[in-house]
Amino acid sequence: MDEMDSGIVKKFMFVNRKAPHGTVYALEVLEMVLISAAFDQDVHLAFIDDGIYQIKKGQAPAEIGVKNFSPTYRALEGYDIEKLYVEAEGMAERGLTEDDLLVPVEVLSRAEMGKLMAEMDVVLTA
Amino acid sequence: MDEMDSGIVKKFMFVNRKAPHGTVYALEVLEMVLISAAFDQDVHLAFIDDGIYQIKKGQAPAEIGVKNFSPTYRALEGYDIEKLYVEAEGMAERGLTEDDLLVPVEVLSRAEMGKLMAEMDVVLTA
Amino acid sequence: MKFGILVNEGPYNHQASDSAYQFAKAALEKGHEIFRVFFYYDGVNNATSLGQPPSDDRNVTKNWQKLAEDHKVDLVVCVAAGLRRGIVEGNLAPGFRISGLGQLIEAGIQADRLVTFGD
Amino acid sequence: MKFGILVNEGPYNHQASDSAYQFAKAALEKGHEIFRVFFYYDGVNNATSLGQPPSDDRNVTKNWQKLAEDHKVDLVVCVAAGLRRGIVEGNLAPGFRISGLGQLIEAGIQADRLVTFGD
Amino acid sequence: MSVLHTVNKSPFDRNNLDSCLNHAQPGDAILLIEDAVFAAMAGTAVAGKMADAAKTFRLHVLGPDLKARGFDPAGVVTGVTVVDYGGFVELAAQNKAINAWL
Amino acid sequence: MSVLHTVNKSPFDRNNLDSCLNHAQPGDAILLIEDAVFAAMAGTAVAGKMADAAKTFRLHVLGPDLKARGFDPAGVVTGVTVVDYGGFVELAAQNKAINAWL
Repeated sequence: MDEMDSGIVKKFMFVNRKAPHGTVYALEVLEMVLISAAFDQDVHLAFIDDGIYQIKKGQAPAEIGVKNFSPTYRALEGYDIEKLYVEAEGMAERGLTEDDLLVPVEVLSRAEMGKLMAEMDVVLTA
Repeated sequence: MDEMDSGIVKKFMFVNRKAPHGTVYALEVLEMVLISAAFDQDVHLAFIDDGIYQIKKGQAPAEIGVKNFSPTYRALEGYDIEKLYVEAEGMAERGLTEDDLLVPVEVLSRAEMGKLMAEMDVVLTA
Repeated sequence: MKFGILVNEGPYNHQASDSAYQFAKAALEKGHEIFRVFFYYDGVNNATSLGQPPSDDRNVTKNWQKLAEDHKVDLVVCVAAGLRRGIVEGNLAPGFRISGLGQLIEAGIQADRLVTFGD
Repeated sequence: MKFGILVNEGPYNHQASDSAYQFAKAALEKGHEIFRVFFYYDGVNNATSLGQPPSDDRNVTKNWQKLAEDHKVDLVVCVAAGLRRGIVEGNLAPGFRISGLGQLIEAGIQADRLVTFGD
Repeated sequence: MSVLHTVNKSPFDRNNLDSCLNHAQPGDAILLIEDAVFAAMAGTAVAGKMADAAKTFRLHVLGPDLKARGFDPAGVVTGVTVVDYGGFVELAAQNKAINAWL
Repeated sequence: MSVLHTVNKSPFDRNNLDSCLNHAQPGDAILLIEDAVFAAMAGTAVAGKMADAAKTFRLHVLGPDLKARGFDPAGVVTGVTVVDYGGFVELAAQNKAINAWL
C-alpha cells in the first residue's frame, strides 16, 4: 500500500446524478468509490437529481437480467466511507423520503449541497 | 439491385431529435438515409427538438477536429429524398428561422408534425 | 408476426441491449418470429468476442449468441459502424455476422414491426 | 501545472474524447504537464487497435497515440471496465496501458486539477 | 391504426417524454421503459401531467423496470397499466408502428 | 477559491445546465462546451435565464464548439465570454477544482 500513501489528503466528492440500471454509471462510480477507500482520502458521496434513485430501497433487477449492486451502498460503512449526502429538493420532486433510502444519509438543502461541493478539491461526476 | 426491389413501398420516417457533433447520431442517421434511397421507399426526414440544429447553416467543425458532414444534407435531393420537415415551435424556441437552414424544408406546426408521424409505417429515431 | 429489432447502444453502458434482448426473448416465447436484430452506432460493440464481464453479472454478448443458437436469429452488425469502432471479423463473436446498412432498411421493409432500443 | 484527464465515453459516439484531446493538446502547448489520461466506462473503447474510421474523418485513437509519442503522456485504460467491454491486451493500441482504477484516484491526488469529459 | 410510443428516459433529466406527449395522437399507446418508469409513479412532480395524459393516451409502464428500481407496481398513477415484456410485445404487435423517443 | 463548472448538454434536451446553475456559488466560472453552447446564443428561449446567470457567475462558451455548430461567436448573450481551448485550460488552471455537470 506504499504507493497509495502519498501523505496528501484531498477532499474528494463523487457526485451521482444518474439513475441506476438504465446506464452503468451508478455501478462503475461505486467501483471508483470502493477503490478510493484504499487511498485514505476524505471521501464524500453526493446524491442529487436522478442519482437519488441509486439508493432507493427494494431494487430487484432480476427480471431485467441485471445485477443488483444496491446492497454495496450498505457496505460502504465498512470501508469508512460514511459521508453520504442527499438533496432534499430532489427527493421531494421524486416523491421520496428518507424512509425510502437504503442507507443512512445526511439530507441537505440544495443551497447547502452547493456550498459543500464548493469545498471539494476533486469532484468526480457521472 | 434485385434484392432491394421487393415491390413493397413503405412510408419511412427518420426522426432527428439530436444536435450534430456532440454525438454521432446525426451523421450515422444520414448514412442510413442515403442507403434507404436505394430501396425505393417513401422516405421522410423530420427535424424536431435539437435535431433542427443538424441543418443549421455555416457549420465549421475544423477546430474541434471533426468532419463537416452538413453539406451532405444538400446532396439528398440528388437521391430523390426531398421530403424534409422542420417543426416551427422548435425553431422558435432556438431562435432560428428558415433563413438559418441550409436546405429547403417544409415547416410544420407541432400538431401537423404529430399527424404526419402517425401516417408512417416505419419510424427510425436517434 | 415478424419483428425487426434495432440496437443502438453497446452493452453495459446502457440498458438498451438488455431491453432489446428481453423483448426478443418474449416475442419468441409468444411464437413470433425475429426477422433480424441489427446493431448500429455503438450497438456494434455487442458483438465483441473479447468481453469478459464479472462472473456475477450477465454476459450480454452470450445472451445474443444463445438466442441465435436456439432460434436461428439473424444478428447483423453494421460494417461501417463496426469499422469505425473496431468491431471487425477478427473480434466478431460467433453467431453475429457483418453486413451493410441496407440490411436494416430491408428489415424495416420485410418485418411487420421494427422496434428500436437506444439512448 | 499538472492536469489529470478522465475520459468517460468511447470515440465517435460522443464528442467527449475529442474535447479531452483538444484540451490536452492546448494544455501541453501552454507548457502544462499532463500527469495522466484515464479511460473509464465506455472511454476504454478509445484504446482499440482495430478501429478504422473513414479516411476523411479523424482517427481518435491515433490522436491519443500521437500525444503519447510526442509528449510521453500516460494513457491508462481501466482493466475492469476494459474486460467488461472487450478492450484487453490483445486489441490494445500501442501507447495505451491497462491498469487499475487506483490510477485514477492517484491522478486525482497527484495532479493539480482533474478534468472530466463525458456524456 | 394507432402507434406505440416508447420512452426510456427519466422525465426529470430529459425532454423525451414531453416530446412524445407533444406529438402522439389521441388514442395512441405509450410505454414507459428503463429510466422513464419514474414518470409512472404517483406522488412525483410529474404525476399530475401523467394523470392528464392518461385521459388522452393509453399509458403503460414496464413492470420489470419498475421493480428493478425498487418501485411497487401498485403505486403507479391511476390510468397507467403495468405490463411485462410479453405485454410489450403485444403492444408492439397491436399497433401499426413503433416510435422510440430516443 | 472559486470552481470551474463545465456543462456539455443542450439546455433544450437535458437538466445539466439547470442543475449547474442551481449548485454553483456566486463568482464561480461556468464554461459551456459541446452541445451546451446553444445556451450561449442570444434570441433563444433560455437567453433570459443566461443573462440573469451572467450577473452571478462568470459565464464562458467554447468558441470552436460554437463555430462547429454554425453559430457566430459575436451573437452570444451579453455577459458571456468566448474562449478557445487555450482559454479552457486557463480557466481550469485558475479555479481550484473542475466540476463537470455530466
